Amino acid sequence: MSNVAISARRLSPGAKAALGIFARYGTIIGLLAMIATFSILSPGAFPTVSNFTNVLNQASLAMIIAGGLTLAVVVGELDLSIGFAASLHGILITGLVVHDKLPIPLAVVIVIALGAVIGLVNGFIVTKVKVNSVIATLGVGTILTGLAFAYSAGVPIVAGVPEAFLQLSLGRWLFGIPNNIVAMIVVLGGLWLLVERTPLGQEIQAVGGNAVAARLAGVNVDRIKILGFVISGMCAALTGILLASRLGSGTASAADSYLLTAFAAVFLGSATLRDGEFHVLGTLVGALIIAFGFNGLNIFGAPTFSQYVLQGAILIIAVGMASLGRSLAER
Amino acid sequence: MSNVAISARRLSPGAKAALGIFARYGTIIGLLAMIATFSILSPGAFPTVSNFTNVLNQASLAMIIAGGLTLAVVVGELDLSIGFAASLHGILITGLVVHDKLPIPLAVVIVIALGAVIGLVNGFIVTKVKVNSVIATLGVGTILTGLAFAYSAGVPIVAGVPEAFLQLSLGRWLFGIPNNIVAMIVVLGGLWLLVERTPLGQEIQAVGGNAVAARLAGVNVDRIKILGFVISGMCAALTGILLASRLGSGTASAADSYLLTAFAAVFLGSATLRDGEFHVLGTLVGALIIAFGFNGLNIFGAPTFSQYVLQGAILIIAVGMASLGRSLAER
Amino acid sequence: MAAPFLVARDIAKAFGGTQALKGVSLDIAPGEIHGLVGANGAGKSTFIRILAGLNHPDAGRVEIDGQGREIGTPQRATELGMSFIHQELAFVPGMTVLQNIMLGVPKKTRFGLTDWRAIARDVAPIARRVGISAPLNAGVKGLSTAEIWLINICRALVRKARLIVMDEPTASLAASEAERLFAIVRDLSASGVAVLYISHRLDEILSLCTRVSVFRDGRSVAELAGDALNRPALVEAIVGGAIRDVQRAATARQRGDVVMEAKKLTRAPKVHGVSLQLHAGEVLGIGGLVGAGRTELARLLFGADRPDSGEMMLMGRPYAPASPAAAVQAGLGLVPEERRAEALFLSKSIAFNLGIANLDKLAFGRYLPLMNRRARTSMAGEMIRSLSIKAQSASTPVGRLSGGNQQKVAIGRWLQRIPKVLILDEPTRGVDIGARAEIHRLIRQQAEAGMAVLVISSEPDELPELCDRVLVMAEGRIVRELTGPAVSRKAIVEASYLEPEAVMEDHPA
Amino acid sequence: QDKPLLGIVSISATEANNVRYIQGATKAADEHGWKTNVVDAAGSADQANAAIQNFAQLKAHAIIDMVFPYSSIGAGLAAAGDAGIPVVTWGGGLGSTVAATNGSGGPMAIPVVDLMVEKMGGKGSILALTYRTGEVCRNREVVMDEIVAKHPDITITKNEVRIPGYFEDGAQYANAWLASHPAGKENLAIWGCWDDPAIGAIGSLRAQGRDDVLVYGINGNAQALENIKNGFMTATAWQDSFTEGYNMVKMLKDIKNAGGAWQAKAAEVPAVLVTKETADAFLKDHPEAIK
Ligand SMILES: Nc1ncnc2c1ncn2[C@@H]1O[C@H](COP(=O)(O)OP(=O)(O)OP(=O)(O)O)[C@@H](O)[C@H]1O
Ligand SMILES: Nc1ncnc2c1ncn2[C@@H]1O[C@H](COP(=O)(O)OP(=O)(O)OP(=O)(O)O)[C@@H](O)[C@H]1O
Ligand SMILES: [Mg+2]
Ligand SMILES: [Mg+2]
Repeated sequence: MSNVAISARRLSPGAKAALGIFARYGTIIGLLAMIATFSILSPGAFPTVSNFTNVLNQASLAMIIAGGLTLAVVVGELDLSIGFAASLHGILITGLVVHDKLPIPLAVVIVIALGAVIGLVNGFIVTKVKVNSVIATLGVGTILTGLAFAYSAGVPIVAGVPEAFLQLSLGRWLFGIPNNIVAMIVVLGGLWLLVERTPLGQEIQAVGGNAVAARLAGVNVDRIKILGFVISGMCAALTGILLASRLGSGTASAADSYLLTAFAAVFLGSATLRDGEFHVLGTLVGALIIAFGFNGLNIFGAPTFSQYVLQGAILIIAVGMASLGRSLAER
Repeated sequence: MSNVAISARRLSPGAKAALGIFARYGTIIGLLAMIATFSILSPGAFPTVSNFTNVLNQASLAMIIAGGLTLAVVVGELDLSIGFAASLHGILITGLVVHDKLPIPLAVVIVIALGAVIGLVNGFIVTKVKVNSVIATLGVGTILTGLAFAYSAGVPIVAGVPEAFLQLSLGRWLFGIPNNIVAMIVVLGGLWLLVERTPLGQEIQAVGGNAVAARLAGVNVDRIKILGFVISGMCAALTGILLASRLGSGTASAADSYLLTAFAAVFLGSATLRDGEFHVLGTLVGALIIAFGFNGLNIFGAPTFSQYVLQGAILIIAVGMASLGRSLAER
Repeated sequence: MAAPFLVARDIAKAFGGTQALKGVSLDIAPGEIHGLVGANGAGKSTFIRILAGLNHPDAGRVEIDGQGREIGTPQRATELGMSFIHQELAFVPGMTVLQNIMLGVPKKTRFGLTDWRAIARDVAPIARRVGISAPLNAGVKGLSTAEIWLINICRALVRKARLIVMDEPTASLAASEAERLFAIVRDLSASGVAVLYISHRLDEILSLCTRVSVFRDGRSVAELAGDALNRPALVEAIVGGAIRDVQRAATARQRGDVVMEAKKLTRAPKVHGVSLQLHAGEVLGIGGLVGAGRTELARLLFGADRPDSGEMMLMGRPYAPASPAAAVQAGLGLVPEERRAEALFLSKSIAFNLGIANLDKLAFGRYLPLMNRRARTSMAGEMIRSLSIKAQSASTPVGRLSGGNQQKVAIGRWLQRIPKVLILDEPTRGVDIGARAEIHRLIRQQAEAGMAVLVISSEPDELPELCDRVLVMAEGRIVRELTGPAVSRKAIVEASYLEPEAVMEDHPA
Repeated sequence: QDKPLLGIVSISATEANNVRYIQGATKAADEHGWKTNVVDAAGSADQANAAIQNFAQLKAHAIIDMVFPYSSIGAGLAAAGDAGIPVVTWGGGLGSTVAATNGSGGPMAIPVVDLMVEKMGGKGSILALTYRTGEVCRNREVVMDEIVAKHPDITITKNEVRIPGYFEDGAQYANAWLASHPAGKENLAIWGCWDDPAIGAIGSLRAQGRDDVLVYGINGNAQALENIKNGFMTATAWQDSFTEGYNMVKMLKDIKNAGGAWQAKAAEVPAVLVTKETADAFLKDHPEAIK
């Protein structure tokens, strides 16, 4: 490795600039390279408008929950409760719509408010009781799993789901864009504006960048951290709702696996554009890499075991390119 | 909350000292209080030598893998590959013993060496390719799942598992102490000695405490980080071996769920004795809290949903006591 | 005098077993420049942190404009008109200069979005006034400590604070930057802003302040003003007695063989063709302005960065350390510039911090790789005594020490190891006058025992006090060598402003 | 255009029973001259929907949904329906636009539970390891409840296992339950809604040296059969997943040929009760069951 280092030091300015581009855009280049590869491998099925819409549609829910998680990690905390929370929200919305016959908009508002409350609880335990966020959110997540179980006795709520509720997720918007994609764009766009373009976003970034400095400068660090958890909780709720609509049922632990996907997207994204910083745009890129990777491998029809191997490799290579480019360029 | 703060500020020195004890021993007090509570609730079944032995025996595997993870987090990294790795190791050892008819000790050595190699790969990707450890180990873990699948084609290796292999985990040592417990004590004791009582352990702690300062103090930071991953990988291998022996088979994804348990133990432990620092003894306490919590709730016969709720609450309360005590005492 | 803006009475504060403040009182009038001095660990920073709402006093009261106030949080302190520049500089590395200036300050918006253009328009004149030269939209990552200080001062001005508290502002500033800071402080004072000014540099205190409070061991022991305010009185009040003055080694000592040599060392953009020789038994100083590239040079010598070109020799053999670990193996030691970020393990004990570079001495033996904890404790105890580190015990976490005492731990690590070459980057930053004399004495003692010592300092008086020979750097090049009697404050400052191009040829150092 | 594509979406392509079904399906597909493509949804219903949509994109010939209940693949069924691709389920039930199903878990539990109750003589305690999120497991639990309800002297303790984590959960629940059910007091049995949690429990029994507890599983995976041979498990119901997969793909041809005229139906393959007594004979008939 030190050979690489020494030789890199002798690189021409042009080579350094090229490496710099890799450092900034490594993950995006990786995404594009992957899309190009799959387009060559499966020219008929992969690079079509309908497949890309399909992939985006599929990935929207993961992107929304990952967008929320991004806010939690931007303020320097982890939120492990999101998957469990989304599962609970899915059961709850189905229950509210099917059993309690609430109008759908009201049910949606109630569930998203509950998501905010869960975020508030997480934030309170982390900032005021000062429990490490890993334990706090894992604990809250476990409790939520229990509550989901208590609400549904573990049995999925299936019968009598109204068509209008299914249309939340299956419906399409103007120009035939699926609702999920619209929701994703609205949420991620809103989060991006919030973080990058508002005064509050400055405080959010400051808390994540250096909580001590932010505190000394008079930023109410605890409040900002709580806000991060609340947004994370609300996004989990929205994902839970859309998932229940997509599945057509409220099922315990249906959304649990989003936790890992969201983490992968967020951490993949942190290697995009900025070195190791979490940001909404990066998360979007990260989620796209995961979604297109899954889709492309599926469509190509790689054997199951190699799908795993390649998915793992895609993660490492996408980040590795950016990181290596960065460390070589900066030496 | 600020009311608590203001009143705590005027606390007598005696009260402050009491809070200080909570800060240090909060999680241990929590563990003891929990054991006492369950002993009162289920006097016949819970507080018996055989139940405690069983709980320890059962928890040993999780403790070993969590002990390894502790080393990874002590050097400041996360290792998300351990669960997947242990699953692969379980399949592999069964395959080596059953299909390849290798002598058991040799098979054990080979698998543990493979664990070390996996740790080396993780460490290399993190320190040299400079990929964030979350992505690196998640990627490697995904690849390992693929390899496990490729090795076994998803079919558990069952037939012809020799009794001697089962005895690895089922056997008992002097005084009838189960082998698993002996292995756990040896591993955690060894790790504790390494981290707390050797010069190398000082370097390990230094890297986790402040990697920049460690580097400038002459510590080879990359080598120490790689060491952390290697130990984590070796412990995962040992857990995989013992699990295969306990189940009498090598089964894909059998050990995946250890990941979350190990994380919970490690982070619970970080609130023990030292503020927010990871250490082996803390991990032990964390794992005990989880194991006895599960067992006690079960014996008491709480309904499933309330078991989840209480498990989550135990996590938060155990850490919360320590953290609140600390922040009040130090104000 | 006008009614005081701030009055603090009998403030007390304990941390665990340490009584950091036992009862201090102080008042500040609008427009006053009030000095605050005291030895390391006297409680100055703790007092400031209480005013800032970061710590909560156990006893005592604070009045602002004559009204009793409870300062619960930093936000509250800001609302009350106070602004702080803490000893340990705080900024957000990923943000721009402007974003850092506006940290925690209410911002103008358009349609709910931050209106950076309008903000920049408002801030630009203030930034110019305090002398920020970097563009407002540049990242703060590469900026010098001095510029980050200016950012903090700028923030206080943008906030229109009525009291600005500065905890050792000049510790990391060069003379010229310090002069500009003094001008700003006087300017502020003239416009009615009160300044509470903490420093270990008594000259500054004497020239700036009209009134000075002295803390000793957590108590206010004196308030000096007017004629009573002079150097001997200050020293007396700080240490509670007279102090041995630092004595410059009268005769140039025998210097030994060349231990370390650098030839045309270059690492763009900070270091260009630096050549130097370092002898056993000498204390070689490197002077110059902040940003001259001295830290970068030290990092090259220590293997923390790799040169683009050039060679190094150690003990007559080629030396190309691949890492600091290799440098330490080869016999070097480095006390870095930023102690908290680069030298210390804040949550670990003093013994741990001292022992980390001396692990080979702490093992029971090659075949028993366990650590001799008793040896570690006793070694730490010795160092605590010989550097008079103010701490409860060797197991106290370093993060709980006062700034100056932390610095002593960072140095002590290497004094214990006794390397062949010791590089000290700003060794006495934030260290009180007593301890500073002690550190100087130890450095000289080591040199006399044969160690080769390289000292980087931006404090004008330090190098003449300490060094046998001084190299002055400017813009990454060595522009002058001063030896023996030629080493003086004036000569160093003069050389610091030389144009490197003009002198390169005739001063091949 | 190359060979027709059979898309298989599995809840866990590494789980033994799934694997056998996939093998059976693949064999039949080969015989049809189809190629197969397996996607592992790793337990995530959302991934399953995505995979079904992907297969719809690919204009697959037919799609098999393994174990995800039809109620949780709404979006996938909609996409396949739009593309005119038949979807069949294994253990996912018949409903919505599903064309056929087999592997419905409920009935398989009957012989096992009957045997368990009989061996207990109608009284004693049962530890039931359940997994209600899964349709199959839930049906089996209902079956057990119905049978056991006729025996008021039997008390049941139910515990939910997790996926992943069922081995560990089975073992831990067994540990706790055994602590309050000492040997020699009453008839004891542990029942898993499928084999794996029961196998986890066997680990606990063996570690504690308890041989007074009878253990029952369902599915008859290789590991369970091995345990039955060795006397650690009392009975399981062998689900012939290979044949289920094989038959289903054979039937898919009929479904394709029938087009819109196809009537949705269940095509169950009966399970075989395996006990220590019948194990050897069974394995002679079905040597593939343990490979
Ligand atoms: N968080 C803390 N916990 C324990 N002790 C502390 C803490 N903070 C400060 N102290 C102790 O309080 C005393 C006063 O420290 P303080 O930082 O106020 O000194 P100072 O006057 O600013 O010194 P310096 O000139 O070195 O900066 C010291 O003995 C220090 O060890
Ligand atoms: N590798 C580095 N990474 C980050 N910051 C650095 C690095 N090297 C130097 N700096 C910072 O850049 C600024 C200029 O450093 P430089 O080495 O050019 O000047 P210097 O002469 O050492 O100045 P000083 O008087 O502050 O020691 C300093 O504030 C220093 O802390
Ligand atoms: Mg101070
Ligand atoms: Mg410097």
